[in-house]
Amino acid sequence: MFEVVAEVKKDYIANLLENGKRADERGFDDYRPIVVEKGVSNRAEGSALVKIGKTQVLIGVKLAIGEPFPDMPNSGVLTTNAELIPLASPDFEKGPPDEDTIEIARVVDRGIRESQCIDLDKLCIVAGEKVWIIFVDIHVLDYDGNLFDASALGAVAALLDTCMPKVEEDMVIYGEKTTERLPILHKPVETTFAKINKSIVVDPSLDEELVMDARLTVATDENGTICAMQKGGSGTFTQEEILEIIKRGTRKGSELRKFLE
Amino acid sequence: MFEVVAEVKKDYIANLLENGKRADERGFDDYRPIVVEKGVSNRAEGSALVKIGKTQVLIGVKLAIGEPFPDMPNSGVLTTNAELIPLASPDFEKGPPDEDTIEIARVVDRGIRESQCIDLDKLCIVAGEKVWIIFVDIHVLDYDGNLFDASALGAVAALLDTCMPKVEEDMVIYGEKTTERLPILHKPVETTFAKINKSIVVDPSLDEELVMDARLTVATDENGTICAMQKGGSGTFTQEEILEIIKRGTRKGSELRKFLE
Amino acid sequence: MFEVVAEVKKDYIANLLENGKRADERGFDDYRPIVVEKGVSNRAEGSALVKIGKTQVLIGVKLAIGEPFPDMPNSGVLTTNAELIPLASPDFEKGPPDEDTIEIARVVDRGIRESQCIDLDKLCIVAGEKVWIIFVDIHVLDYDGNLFDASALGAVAALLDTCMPKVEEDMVIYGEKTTERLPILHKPVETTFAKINKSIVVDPSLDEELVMDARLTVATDENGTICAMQKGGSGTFTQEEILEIIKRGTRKGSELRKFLE
Amino acid sequence: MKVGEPEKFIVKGKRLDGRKLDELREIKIEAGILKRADGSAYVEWGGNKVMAACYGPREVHPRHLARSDKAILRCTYNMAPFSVSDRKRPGPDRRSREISKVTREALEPVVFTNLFPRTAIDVFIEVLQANAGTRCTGIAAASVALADAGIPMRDLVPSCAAGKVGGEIVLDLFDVEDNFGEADLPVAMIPRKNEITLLQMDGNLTQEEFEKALKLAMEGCIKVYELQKEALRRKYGGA
Amino acid sequence: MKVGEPEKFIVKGKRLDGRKLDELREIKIEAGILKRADGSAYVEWGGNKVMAACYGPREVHPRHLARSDKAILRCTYNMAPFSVSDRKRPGPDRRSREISKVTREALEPVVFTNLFPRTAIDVFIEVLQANAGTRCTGIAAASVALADAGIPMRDLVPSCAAGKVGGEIVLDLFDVEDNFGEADLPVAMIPRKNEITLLQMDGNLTQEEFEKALKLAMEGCIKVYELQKEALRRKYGGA
Amino acid sequence: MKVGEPEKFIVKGKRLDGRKLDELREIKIEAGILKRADGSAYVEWGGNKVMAACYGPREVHPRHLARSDKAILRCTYNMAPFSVSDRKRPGPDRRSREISKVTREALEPVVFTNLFPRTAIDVFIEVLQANAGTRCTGIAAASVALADAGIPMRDLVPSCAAGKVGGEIVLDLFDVEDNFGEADLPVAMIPRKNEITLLQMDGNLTQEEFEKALKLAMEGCIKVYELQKEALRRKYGGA
Repeated sequence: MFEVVAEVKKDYIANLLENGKRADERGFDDYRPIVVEKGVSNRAEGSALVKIGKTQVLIGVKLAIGEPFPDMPNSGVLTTNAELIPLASPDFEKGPPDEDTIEIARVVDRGIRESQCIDLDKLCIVAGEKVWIIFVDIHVLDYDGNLFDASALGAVAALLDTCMPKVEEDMVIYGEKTTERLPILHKPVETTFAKINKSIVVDPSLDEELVMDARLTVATDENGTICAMQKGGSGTFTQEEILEIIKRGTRKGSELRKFLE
Repeated sequence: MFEVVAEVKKDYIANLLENGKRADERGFDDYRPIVVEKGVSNRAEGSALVKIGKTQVLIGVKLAIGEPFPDMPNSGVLTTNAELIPLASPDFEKGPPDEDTIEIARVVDRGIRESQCIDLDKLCIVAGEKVWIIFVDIHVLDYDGNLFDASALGAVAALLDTCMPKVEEDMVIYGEKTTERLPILHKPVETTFAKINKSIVVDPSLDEELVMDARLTVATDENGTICAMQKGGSGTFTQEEILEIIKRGTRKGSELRKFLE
Repeated sequence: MFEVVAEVKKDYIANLLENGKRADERGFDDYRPIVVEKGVSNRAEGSALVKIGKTQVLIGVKLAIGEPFPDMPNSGVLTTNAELIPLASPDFEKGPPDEDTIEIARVVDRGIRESQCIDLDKLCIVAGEKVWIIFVDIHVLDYDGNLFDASALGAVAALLDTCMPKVEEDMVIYGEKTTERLPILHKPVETTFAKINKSIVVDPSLDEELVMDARLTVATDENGTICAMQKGGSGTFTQEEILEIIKRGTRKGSELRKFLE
Repeated sequence: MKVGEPEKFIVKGKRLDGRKLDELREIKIEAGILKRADGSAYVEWGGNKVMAACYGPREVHPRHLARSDKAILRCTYNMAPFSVSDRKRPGPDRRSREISKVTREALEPVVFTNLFPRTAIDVFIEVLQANAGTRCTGIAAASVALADAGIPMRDLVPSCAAGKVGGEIVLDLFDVEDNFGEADLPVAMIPRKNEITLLQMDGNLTQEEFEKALKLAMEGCIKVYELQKEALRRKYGGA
Repeated sequence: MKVGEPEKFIVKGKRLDGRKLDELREIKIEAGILKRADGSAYVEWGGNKVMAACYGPREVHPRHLARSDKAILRCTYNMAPFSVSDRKRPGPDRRSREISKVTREALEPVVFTNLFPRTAIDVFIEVLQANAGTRCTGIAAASVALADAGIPMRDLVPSCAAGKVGGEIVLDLFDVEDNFGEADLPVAMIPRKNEITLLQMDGNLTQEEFEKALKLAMEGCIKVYELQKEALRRKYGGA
Repeated sequence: MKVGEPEKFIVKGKRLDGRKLDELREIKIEAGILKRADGSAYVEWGGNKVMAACYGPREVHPRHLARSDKAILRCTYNMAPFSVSDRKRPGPDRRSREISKVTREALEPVVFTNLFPRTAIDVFIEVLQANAGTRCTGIAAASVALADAGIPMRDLVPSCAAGKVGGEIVLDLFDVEDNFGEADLPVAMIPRKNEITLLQMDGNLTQEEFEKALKLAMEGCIKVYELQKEALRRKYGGA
């Protein structure tokens, strides 16, 4: 039964696409309406709420003082975590993060890390002993498709929103924020494309995600450099499709980046 | 089926109560026979076995040296934990503590903490660095109703029984206890009332707990000060019922406190 | 159904044994062919692959610098762990170690520890502060019976294969091994016997393990000293059987020990 | 003594945040703010920001938890890692599990669970920004979310705390008062029946103080109740 | 060398606690001490205090563990956090899980599990105070609890350890002997059949020493067996 | 800067391990090396040693995971604790769970899962010695193990990475290149259809560099594909 319904739905969506149309009437390269709101949770050192269509993701940045990794004694530490809480979808379950949750956190993390978004070397306090630890927490509130792009966009927005907290005798005074910002060098964004039969569309809606064959996420920085990619789903891509997605993704990335200003 | 039996049982107990009688012939304000035995487990720094009727709870106190909380650098640390081990009831299951277990531990903890039962400031060894950690472990052995009162009574009895262990070079020598006692300032006790239809009785037996609508636990110290309360169950209380329970609970509390002498 | 098949299988194997024969034509005191290969995983400080028949177990030894136990401030620390990964058998499941896995790790650990195989006192770096931690990891690759003997043999082989890594400023430089060996004092081996009805055979195959009543493992060192024993299974042994197994086990142990040279 | 304790809590009849003793913090309630949930609500209450969602009645997993005579009500209270000063590790801790339990017991008396045997009604409460009183904020949000989901209920359940600071009984503690005050008494109730469904207390109160605080908390609940109804009216029109 | 090791274990034929080499510590066994359990027992054995309870035969959860040809016997050995010098974190560790396993294998041979297909018989052992020999104390308590629950058995299972300290084979080690001694050999047996159901050993023994220790442990078992029967007689009267 | 970074990655057209830019490390593949598994393979690839096993089609536990229209494919990528420099704690971490997921998605397109409804096909990949490229090594091993188990497939799935070090696009990074290089691009593909089933990237590449790296990785896959087929031919004879 379940599978039959899915099959019918896929046929419907795929047929529309073959005729150049999406179920919600967007163009193949159109995002749904995007809203980025910073400073939404004042206990966090930085935060941002991102809406892409009905999808809502809240990202908070917390800072703490801790030890560096032994092989990077002069660098701050970035930790990215996602929670797909059951408030956000009937399909999300309680409990430790599942593989989808882990994948989102890791792909967002790679986009930030590989683009050198944050100048981690500036976050060393005492070499080999004390550095800033940055926690980026992705809290999904309403899941209506394309969590990758919303989470990645919100993470950078929240990092840009972040003010360093006051420090006294190596203790963080959380109540009092300074005006000092995090050292941000680059603004990576991620753009995700879904392949449904032969069609490839940006910013898949929930309905499109449920029937897509495969997914490709491309992270680019403001210079057009590709800094991370991730294919998902049980379908395949041809070489040509991948190169095409990279071109379209770089273009859409520039548009998304405007929401970070 | 299950539900029908429960319904019949409730009717029976509730009818009795409406006629002023309890199934085990106690008065509404009568506890079952209480026994408090101290010093029952000699590896613990302090211990007490409490029996209320057939309910048996063993509480052990262990002391260790550890770090204080950053916001309380001059205070010892109290940690209260409960285990509803499957030995004690066919309904208790193996595994991490469930919500009932956590509730008992937290309500006992609040009674001790809020009454300032222990003078935690006296348990500082080196400010900000080393303080005594007090572990109160509630080990339920036979569950026949009213674990809250038995656990709370036993916890204070075990704290009163506790002797500080010998310390050499900041290492605890567990084999050798000193004659020094824990600094105890107050003796809180908890009294629990069950509401079954319109009747309210103290010290609910297992049968009464299984059919009760709601539960109210009141912790009071020797001055009659209320230091913690907790309502449980899916029923409700009126304002008047609550005020009445507080009066009755304060009175019964004085009786219970005699078992701590 | 399941039980009937098992019963028939047991009858078949037991009948053979009563006539002095094993299903795979070995003598009662014969091991299957044994292969011990050292140095098989170069990220480990020491490693060994042991095959007993089709059973394959890979053991790796890792060294790290850590804190000693408070009651043994001058001794290195030995940690033995086993993983019965689902790659090795259709009956092994993912997840935390089950009781069989724990038993193997603990019995191998006891054999090494009680025989004083490793001179742990030589592994102290700074008394009470820094010592070598030895991790012995038993990784079962193909389970065809008698994991105890294969694991114990491989553990000692891997310890013998171990070279100390280079250390600079109390940091282990894992890429560079020195030629210094672990201080090995004794070479314990374990020999396991299965009891099937009245017959007792060494090195049970998988089929024999599945129908055996009880199991007895004997660890001996090169002097014939017994350093660990473990009975398993829901059957029983008579006093005479146990003494006989010890004699046979000590003899077989000398044979096994040759694979350590 | 704890670090950061203020010298005085009340100066000339005003509290540290400028409120009178019996004054609530500012409260904003919005119903129906999530697409996927069957019902939802968002509450800003002073420095608290809390979202609640309701799913159900729906199938119960695992099955053996289902009841043949009624729906089971399940509540989960959770704090976002960044909702508090020291980052909270994700996942339930003992405090949040206790609050989940008392929240369920606060809501259960009003839900007609007997109408939906063998199903589950799930309530999820997410604290996005915390400033004392999150359990009351969560209960207030949750009962609006239940109503928004169309779950039949006897009444809404408003919730509010009273407490004691600087020797005075006050309404609705904020964080400094909560951390350093003398008592906290969170309450939830069924306004139409004037019955109490949540009652916890910690601190030090005489019987008279307790009586006064309980009365004050119940009055606070009635004010919250009006805001809850207003939020639903804004969304659905009519009463 | 370990901290706290004594210079001598045996002085003039007496051990550090005054016992002779082949002398048991004092043992008290009581049957039927819990209300809720189907069967129970309490054993004080030197400095050990152990409680055991038996539930069953009862339904098996989860179902797929049930066997169509017999009851499954499940044993859980647990230490109270305060039963040892350094507080033990609650929950099973590797040691307790191994002991649970060997305890089950020690008891299983005497239980007529085939009489109760598709059910579970659960045994819970709680160590309330520990002083070497808790697994033997637990097995001794558990088999009395099984009998108290009316579970049909071939025999009781007594248990006792022998070991080597100061060069001598001794019966029933207490904590100092256990921590610093040369070998420990816990044994459990079926007295009527003279068969061994538990056998573990660690330390260093020659074959001759082992033989002597095994014999001594079995003699200890027989003494424990008498005390077990006496406890049941005290409760139930008759033999 | 990370500790241990080399000054130069490429000297006179040669990499630090002596390879040319487009040269693979040495690869040895063996099929059918385990008794208990339905299919298995062992791959040595430079400093990587990886074993893969396949079980199935077999019953699904827990049952509710089964699908009525096809077999479910499950992949588990695991590292032995001693396979890396700093001992890895046993059990899955976030990295291994992500790799398990992308491995499944890399293999699923070639498996005729629709032939075995209501069953599971399980693939286990064990890294015994790691030296960059373990996920590609694992996928290469896993598809040989699937074939060895007789699971019907459209094709084998070879896998190989390209990357950028010292400003140059190179094939098949080893550990120093992986740790300190500029980009890594692991790829898996279906040679007969020339389609890509795994694609991940991290680092910094221009579009032109990416295009070149992708092409190089796909050429690497084809070489691996030949070795996979050869290994199966060695075991089964014929093509």
